[in-house]
Amino acid sequence: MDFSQFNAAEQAHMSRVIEKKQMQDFLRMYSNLVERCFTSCCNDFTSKALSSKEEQCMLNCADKFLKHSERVGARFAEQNAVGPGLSS
Amino acid sequence: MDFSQFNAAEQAHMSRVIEKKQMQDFLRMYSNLVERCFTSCCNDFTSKALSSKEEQCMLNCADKFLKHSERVGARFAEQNAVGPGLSS
Amino acid sequence: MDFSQFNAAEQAHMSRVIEKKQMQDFLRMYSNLVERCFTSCCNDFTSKALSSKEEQCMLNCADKFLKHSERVGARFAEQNAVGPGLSS
Amino acid sequence: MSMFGRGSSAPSGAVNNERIEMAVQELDMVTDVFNRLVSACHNKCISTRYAEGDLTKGESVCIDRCVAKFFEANKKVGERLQSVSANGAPGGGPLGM
Amino acid sequence: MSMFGRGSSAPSGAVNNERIEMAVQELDMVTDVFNRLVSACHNKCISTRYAEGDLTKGESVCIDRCVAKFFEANKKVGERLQSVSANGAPGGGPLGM
Amino acid sequence: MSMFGRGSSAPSGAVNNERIEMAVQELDMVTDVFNRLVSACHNKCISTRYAEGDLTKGESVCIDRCVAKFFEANKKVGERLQSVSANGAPGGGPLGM
Repeated sequence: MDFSQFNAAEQAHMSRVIEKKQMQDFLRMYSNLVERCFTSCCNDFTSKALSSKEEQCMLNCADKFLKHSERVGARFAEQNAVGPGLSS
Repeated sequence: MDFSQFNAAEQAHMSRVIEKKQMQDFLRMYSNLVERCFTSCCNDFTSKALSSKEEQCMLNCADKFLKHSERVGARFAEQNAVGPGLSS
Repeated sequence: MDFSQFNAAEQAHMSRVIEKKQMQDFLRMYSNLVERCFTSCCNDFTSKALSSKEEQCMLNCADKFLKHSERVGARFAEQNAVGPGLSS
Repeated sequence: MSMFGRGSSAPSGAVNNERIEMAVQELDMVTDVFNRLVSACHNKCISTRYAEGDLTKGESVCIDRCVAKFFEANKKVGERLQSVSANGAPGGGPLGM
Repeated sequence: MSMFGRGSSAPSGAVNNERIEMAVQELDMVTDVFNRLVSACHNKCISTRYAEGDLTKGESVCIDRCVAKFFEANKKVGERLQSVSANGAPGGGPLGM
Repeated sequence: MSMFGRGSSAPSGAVNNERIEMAVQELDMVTDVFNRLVSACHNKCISTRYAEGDLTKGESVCIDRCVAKFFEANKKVGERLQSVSANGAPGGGPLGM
């Protein structure tokens, strides 16, 4: 996105909006990650304690999810153009 | 959550925000409940009328969903601390 | 929905809100459509190029999704009353 | 003039924020229900083979019945929730409902 | 007085927008986690036959364990993310995080 | 100065609300698409056994192809929708689109 046509006040405003959105996106990504990994890793409810196998699965799942998101983000940035014909 | 460091104007503001959010959460929970129960209970589209079996399923599903939410809410309140290391 | 009890300033305000919401709804519907059709149509990741079969599937899926939404919208408008006992 | 202000007796010509807020909330509710209806009936009625771009006869009939049934199901649940909430708090939320 | 204004040393009696915004963000986060918890444990514990409207004994016990396990799992992931983000940027987003 | 105000010829130095609103809407759109892309390609490419925390070679290659294919698919659908909406109203919504 290109905000170069914005004046200084508008650019300052957009920086604050983007900063706030990044925090919201991060929190949303985090709770999405926990839900997704919990769904995949935890299937035994005969105990309330996380087994060591479940814990390892959660940690691997979280690590992999972050690396997945980063890789998608890198490819996304390369492609850059989103929804051609809609956004332009 | 602890709003004790807020001044009176801020506390009044937060009360209104929370009140509004509760209504939104309730409406969202309601439509989520209907979608979930409809998906589980209604599978016969040779008729447009709700069969008595489908109706009973919807009512049981709604009752059970509410009791489930209440129980999760009670356990959630006990655990209280959310996303340790993130919110603190 | 009936905004007839609104004064002129309020009606003008609601028109802008509705106009903005329609754009948001359209964008959300669009990305939802792409995700749904991609999930159904694209299952071969031995190549990065869209096969002609996948492309045809995407186009049929998009067309069908729009016609589905329109038909649901027409029936929805007929039924009109939403969540009786909640909205009234 | 806070965005959360709630003047409840605005002079005619001024915007009553509370009324606007409630109307926006109702719009959001209708949109949410509609989106879930579209999704639910798509899952029930539309074949995912996508051999053609038009709705088949069977799909069209299914959609009509699905929407009608969804409305009836929604109505039954609405009535049930009203009788429940008349007797106490409806459901549990994290904000202490 | 913009809705995004951030006066950080408001006099007592005035509303500090930054503080309010952070509190609202925390509320949103708690609500989001709660809704996902309800959904995850419903999927894990509730039979979709719906033969009765009450929770069965087995379902009730499962819910309690599911919530406890979800909290523990959430805690482990939170600790992991903290150690990751201490070493660099957390995850990838479209806005260049 | 309403939060929905739309002064379209603000003096330089002032914030043009309409321009800001459109930029925020575009940000929301990009974020929404990105989140769906992450979800779709995770479902397509990542094994749910979680035997290790690193992406395997196969998963990495799959992600790259998945993103490229998603963009191409998105482009085709975008072109289709443009030709449809050039001929009339696009899709049906509850707000009378």
